[in-house]
Amino acid sequence: MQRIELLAFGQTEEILGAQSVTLELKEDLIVDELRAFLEKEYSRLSEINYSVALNQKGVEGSEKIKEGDIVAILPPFAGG
Amino acid sequence: MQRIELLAFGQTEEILGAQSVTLELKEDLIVDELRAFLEKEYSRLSEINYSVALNQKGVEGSEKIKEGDIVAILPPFAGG
Amino acid sequence: MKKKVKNIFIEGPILPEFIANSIAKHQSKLDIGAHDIFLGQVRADEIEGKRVQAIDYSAYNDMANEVVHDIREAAFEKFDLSCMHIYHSIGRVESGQICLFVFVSSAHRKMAFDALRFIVEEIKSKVPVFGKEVFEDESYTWKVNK
Amino acid sequence: MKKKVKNIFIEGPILPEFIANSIAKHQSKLDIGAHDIFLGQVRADEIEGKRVQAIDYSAYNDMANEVVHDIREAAFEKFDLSCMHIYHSIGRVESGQICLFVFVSSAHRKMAFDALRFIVEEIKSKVPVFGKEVFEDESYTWKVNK
Repeated sequence: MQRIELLAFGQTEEILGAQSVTLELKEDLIVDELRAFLEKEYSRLSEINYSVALNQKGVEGSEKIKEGDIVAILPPFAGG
Repeated sequence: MQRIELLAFGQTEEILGAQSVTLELKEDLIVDELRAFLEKEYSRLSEINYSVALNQKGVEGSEKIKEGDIVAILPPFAGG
Repeated sequence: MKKKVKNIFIEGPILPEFIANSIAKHQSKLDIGAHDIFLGQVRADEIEGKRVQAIDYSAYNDMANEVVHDIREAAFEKFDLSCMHIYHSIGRVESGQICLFVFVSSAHRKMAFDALRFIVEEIKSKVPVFGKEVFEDESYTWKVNK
Repeated sequence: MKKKVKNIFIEGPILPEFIANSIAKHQSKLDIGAHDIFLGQVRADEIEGKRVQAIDYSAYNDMANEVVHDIREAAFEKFDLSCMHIYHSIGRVESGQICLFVFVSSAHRKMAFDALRFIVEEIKSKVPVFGKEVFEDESYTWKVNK
């Protein structure tokens, strides 16, 4: 198992009810598995088009999450 | 014959030595004939890429000049 | 060596005086012939019968600044620019106020036009900034860029 | 009925405060989402070993205002714009100072980008404004737009 700190912003923060949560997850988890896990815990997440960033970079679903990574779930961008 | 008031600006004004000159020209003169006439009188005109405007509109060489028209010879544009 | 990552965020609206100041600072750069500026302004859109009063911006600040840094580097690589400045509001910006200021300068206009467009599109699609559209009755909806 | 032809000319340089003022005036227009601004700045180009100190602008004023009027009408026809403002300097503008200010506003950025570019290209090629590039020793050459 590994411990992951998950950051949330705007609408994802609202859905999680917190700016960050700490999760206990299996090792070698990929992003798509994280998404499935989160959408089970927080069903409203599946209604929005959020993306996942690892260490401040947007990543694909097949990317592996390692202990110590900074993981963020980002609601749709609205800059400008 | 017709009497034409010719306006000049910037470099064409400098070549003519005046902001405007009054010319006695034959009737039904076309713009290309005016140009030939001017370039004979003011040879430096042939060295620059000037254009001709009739009544504040740029015109082609085949356009006829009529008594009372406002004729202008315009040096290259340099706006902006 | 990696260049220092700048902070693009300004608390609240971007004021016209700030823009004027930024323009004035470029008058000592004598190789610049063309400036091109984009300003994003908050619209009082009507959404399901309610009018947007303000947008409350939040961001993943560190990532946003990193992403803008990369956009900046890419733009300097692609276009022959003298200067580039990018600012975004954070916090509440009322409708009619300015929330995004992108300013590029070049010797000639073509580069400035091409670069500005590139940068603005990149910002809209890649920078993690989030907006809560607040209505007159203080209810809200979440803004999504198209 | 034909709309009134506006005067685009400003004596001397266009000041940053003037631009700020113009931006500020648009904060009451709540349907605007995007402003795009072009500024032409006088470059201290080196020409045959001498450096440009200033450009002394003159114009066929009446024709210039008429031509800009037509450009304005064409742009409003082609693009969905909320506002459009065009100013050009007349007289002496030092290097580093601003001589052209074009300001378009629209609900969305695409229209603003397309319109600004169209207008600036039209101004450069069609408006009878003439420029004497004055060197440090007060000798000069005549500027030609490319």
